[in-house]
Amino acid sequence: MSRTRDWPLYVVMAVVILFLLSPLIVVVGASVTTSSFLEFPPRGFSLKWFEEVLGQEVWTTTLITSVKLAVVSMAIATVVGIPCSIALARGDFRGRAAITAFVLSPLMVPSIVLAISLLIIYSRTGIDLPFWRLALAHGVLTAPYLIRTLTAALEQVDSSLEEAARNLGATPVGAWLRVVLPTVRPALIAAMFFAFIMSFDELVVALFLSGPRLTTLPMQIYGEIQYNLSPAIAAVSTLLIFLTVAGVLVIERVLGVRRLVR
Amino acid sequence: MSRTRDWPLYVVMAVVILFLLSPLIVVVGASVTTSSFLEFPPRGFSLKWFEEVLGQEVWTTTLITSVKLAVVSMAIATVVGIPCSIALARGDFRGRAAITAFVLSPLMVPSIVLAISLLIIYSRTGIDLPFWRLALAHGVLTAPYLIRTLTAALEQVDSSLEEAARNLGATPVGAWLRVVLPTVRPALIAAMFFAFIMSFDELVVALFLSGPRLTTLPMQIYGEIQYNLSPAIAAVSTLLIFLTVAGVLVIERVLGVRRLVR
Amino acid sequence: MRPELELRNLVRRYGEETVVDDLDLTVEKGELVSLLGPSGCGKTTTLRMVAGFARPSGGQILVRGEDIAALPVHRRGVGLVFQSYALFPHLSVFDNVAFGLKRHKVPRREIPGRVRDVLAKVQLEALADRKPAQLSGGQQQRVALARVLVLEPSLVLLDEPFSNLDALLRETMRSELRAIQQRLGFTALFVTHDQEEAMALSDRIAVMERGRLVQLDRPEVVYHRPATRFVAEFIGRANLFGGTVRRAEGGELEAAAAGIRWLADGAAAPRGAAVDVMVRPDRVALELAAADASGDAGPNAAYGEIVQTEYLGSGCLVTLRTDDGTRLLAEVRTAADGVAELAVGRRALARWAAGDVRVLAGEGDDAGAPVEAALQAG
Amino acid sequence: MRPELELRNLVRRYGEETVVDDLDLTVEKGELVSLLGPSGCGKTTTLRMVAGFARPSGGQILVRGEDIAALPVHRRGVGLVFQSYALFPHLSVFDNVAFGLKRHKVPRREIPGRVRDVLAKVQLEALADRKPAQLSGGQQQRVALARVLVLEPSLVLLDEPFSNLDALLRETMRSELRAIQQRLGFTALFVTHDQEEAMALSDRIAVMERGRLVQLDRPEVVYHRPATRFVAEFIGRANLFGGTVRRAEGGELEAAAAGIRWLADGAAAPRGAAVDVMVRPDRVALELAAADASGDAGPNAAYGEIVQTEYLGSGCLVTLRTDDGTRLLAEVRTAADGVAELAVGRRALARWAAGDVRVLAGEGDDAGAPVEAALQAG
Repeated sequence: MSRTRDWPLYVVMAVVILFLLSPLIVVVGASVTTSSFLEFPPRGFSLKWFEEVLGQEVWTTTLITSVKLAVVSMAIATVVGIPCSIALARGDFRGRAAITAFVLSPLMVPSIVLAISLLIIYSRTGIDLPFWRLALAHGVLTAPYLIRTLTAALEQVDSSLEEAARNLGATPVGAWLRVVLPTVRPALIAAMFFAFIMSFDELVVALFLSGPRLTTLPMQIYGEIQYNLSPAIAAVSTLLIFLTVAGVLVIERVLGVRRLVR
Repeated sequence: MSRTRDWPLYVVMAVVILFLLSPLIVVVGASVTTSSFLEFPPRGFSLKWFEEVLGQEVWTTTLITSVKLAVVSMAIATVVGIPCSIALARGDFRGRAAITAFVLSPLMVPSIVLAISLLIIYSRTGIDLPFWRLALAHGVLTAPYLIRTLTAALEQVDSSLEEAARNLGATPVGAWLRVVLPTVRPALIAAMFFAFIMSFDELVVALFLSGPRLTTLPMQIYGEIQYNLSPAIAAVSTLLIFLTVAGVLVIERVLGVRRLVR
Repeated sequence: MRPELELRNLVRRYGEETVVDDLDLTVEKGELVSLLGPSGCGKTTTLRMVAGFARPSGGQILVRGEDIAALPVHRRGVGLVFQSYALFPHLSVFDNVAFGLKRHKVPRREIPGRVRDVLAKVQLEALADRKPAQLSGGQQQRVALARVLVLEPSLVLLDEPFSNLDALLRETMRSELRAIQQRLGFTALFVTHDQEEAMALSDRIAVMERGRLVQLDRPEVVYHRPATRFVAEFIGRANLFGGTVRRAEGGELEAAAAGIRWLADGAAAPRGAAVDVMVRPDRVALELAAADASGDAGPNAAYGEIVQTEYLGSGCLVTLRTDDGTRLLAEVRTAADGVAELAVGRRALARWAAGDVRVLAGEGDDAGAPVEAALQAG
Repeated sequence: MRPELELRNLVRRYGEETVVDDLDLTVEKGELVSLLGPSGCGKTTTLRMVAGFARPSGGQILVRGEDIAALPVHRRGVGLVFQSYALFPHLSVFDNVAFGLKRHKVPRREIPGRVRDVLAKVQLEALADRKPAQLSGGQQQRVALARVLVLEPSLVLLDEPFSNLDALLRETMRSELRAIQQRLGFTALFVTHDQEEAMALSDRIAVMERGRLVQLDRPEVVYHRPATRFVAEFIGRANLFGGTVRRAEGGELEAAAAGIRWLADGAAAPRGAAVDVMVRPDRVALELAAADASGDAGPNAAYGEIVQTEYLGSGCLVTLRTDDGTRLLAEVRTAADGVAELAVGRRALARWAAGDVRVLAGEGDDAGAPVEAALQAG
């Protein structure tokens, strides 16, 4: 293709990307200031706010809590999502469209509504396990996303792969475990990664369900802002940004960007 | 295929779907109670809480605000997203993987971080237009999602369609407007719908940026819960659930479920 | 000895539609039979019923005399080569081939040897460690075959296995398949829509039309003595015209069609009957005629103008427009540059022998019944 | 008169790789020239350079004498029919065909008439309101052609337009294309990897190998007098063996190859030279021999055992294994059931004329140069 005339398009793209990234740039910038105020552009350059954050135990504690929470809720979403996706992808049953719409609906209801609902449920059961009830809530929140992505990937798999496995002597379950699921592994890993991130970043449901004994990283940031707007907040945010971007790049390297974009 | 032995799979699917939908079922249930407490299962059946909600002006006002906000931010995301997706889909330039990762990163950073950052930016500019600054923030929040979906759809378009249009006499821009974009229209509409819903449901950024003169529907629900846990909240939530599910079903009818799932 | 495969009154319906309609077919041990027909004729559905992916609505499928209807797919022991190859993309060539052996609980230490043996047979030993995406189309095709053959099935089903290969490779692969099939002695049921492919490699061809079997015979019989008009047109090029019987006596028949007097040997039809007459282009001889030659050229002959020539390498396909506008095809052997004279615009005389004319029941009659029942194989 | 299309020293490089290498090609007005070669030979890249989708690294592209290198794609006025058809899925057949007219600012009221005219030419009038997805492959192919022809281009490029059609339809469509091309009189450059297709419809064939043009001539010349070993093997089946020249005098040449004495007319090569000898299977005659017949059968002849037969309808391809293990192919005309005797396992004598033997420079020599330069066209 003669692409030499495409430069206006790429200029537009660069501007858009800059616009979308501006919040991240501002936070990263604000984290290296020498002053004691959350401001942009920063005054001078220093890493002292990073030192302060890494020195405070509360940040590492909440980080570990958030990672644990994200891992457990991702596992719940995966366990629950795989059979549901398989059933939807096979899907020569009536009402498939309606069922898909229902599966997607938790994705499209305000998380505040989910929070209220879960609060009602948990107040009935009276079980006092804040970590597990939040993990379960995040599982409910992220599973529709995983099901959506995995169903789309499974529908792309040539059905003759499953048939070939059966013809070669595999049982129905064996054909899925040994052939169909390995074929969609990249999509599954990408979907699991996103489920992890969705849980890791979630704030609203966490605020409602966690109770006084459980604090996630976004909750800690939220609480901190109420008291003081110190550049330490920006430093924490900067660390989070670098960690997620690194995660995306690693996944992209392993799976190829096409998988992730889809 | 001999599908008669698949019934265990469909039982599992039904259980999973019930599990995922349980929060919605609880909220819908709680909305028809005759008592004055937010509880499940409901006592009796009445629609009085719906009457109360529809009679109060504050709900319609905030609903209209949220719809306006979602429409404007969706428009921003679309205008900004289309050229960026085109550039990414053509994408025979270096660093495409890195750029895609950067475009996706706002999707994967906690919204609390975006909220802080946007607060810093807006406090610098000093402009006092709460609706527009929130709309712009939501545009930044939802554009990566739209770009992700649209880029994937554009990559699926056979490049010979564009070439055929050019060969038949269309200019480069004409080929995109008349052939390539119409081809991905279903994916674009689905992505715009999701962008709308993301903005409509968003709470964290709204709490930080809206200020005292602007209240969105999720903010109103949030505020209401602080004062009293009346079943009116459940009634509002139920209305929201039915509206979104109806929206999904309409889009599905128009576009086919495959488009939406992707 | 029991036939390897027997289909009895096989029926398959999807809702209102009958896709396979009362099909009877017997494949003997070691035979290669093609199911040939246009897309939608039910040939692939038939194959899928034998493999177990579709359930018959009626009838029986017997393998070596036993009804396999109740067996699940993975216990049928019938190999299937897919049109899309269906290689497992995440497994190497070796693991693709070993897949079936593992599922059949072949002892671990036997597997490498058996995989290597079969890879040697399809000349792929060197590529055992590659992933399918790193192979060419022809190599993928070979892996798909090897993966099935390693299980030593006595019956192999092939679903248009060459349709994704380009012309030259297709010819090579079909020769190879035929050689392997004859060497290993397995029975094969081969689905294709390509009549050239079916003719080149089959012992017998089963021609299907709208779910029904219309002819089952050796390639040369199907080609030269098609049972119906449909078979005549589907199997290779044909000069086929509707006409009326003028005279019928002593095993000879005379008919008028397309402004030509047709004489046919060994056909029988009552006087006045509507029939179709057919002659294959390769049985039509052409000779140059004077520019003003026209009129009656005698039986089984016609004057005309050459309107198109297509070079075929070993021959040349010439289209002749006769004086009443009929288009006649003649496939002329290109004998040492002599064809140059048969140029567009020249006048020529086409001629064919009475023994090469086939007479079929005409459109108006009970379609499908061959009129030439009396004819014996030469 | 200026030729319609002229490529002069055309070169295209991608990084290190030279995809099109110093290509010279002239297509006269009204001619249909095929670019034929295996995938990756540069034929599609050449086509894309003419259409404007690829930029030449060197050389010129002249259309009616004018260099079009500087013109953007949409101003070249060169029609292109895509392999994938590239129909616009959201537009009806009518709107697909009208697309180009609208872009060329044809007055609104002229458009319906012109669209209908061209749809009539490809017999698609009745389907004007359908969407592409509602059409069969052959119909889609016709729309793709109509969409280009409605603009009345004097030069049409076709990129493997029939490769997605099945065998029977492919033959019909290629006949139709040829007829339309000759009726409307446009010039066509046709890319294909299918040698049968190229031979059937081309005025001339340009055979490409690794970016270079290796032969440009009429189909019958390319088939019977290939310029190189590559062309000989790519264009149809060939019996081709390496050997050594034993004697060369008076326009006659004798060579030994594959245990056979070869005599060739009209070839010239020095004594002792390494050459390839070739004879096409359709020029090899077969006759049954006694079971114990062996030994020297004389020049251009060999005894052997029939190891495979493939029925081709108009002929039968027989593979003969000669006594020293060489495989000889013979394409035998199926004259009225006489072929039945040529069964696998029978002994036969293969024979061919000195006039049908081609001698090519052997592998060791300067590959690519034909030895038979002295030979004149019959």
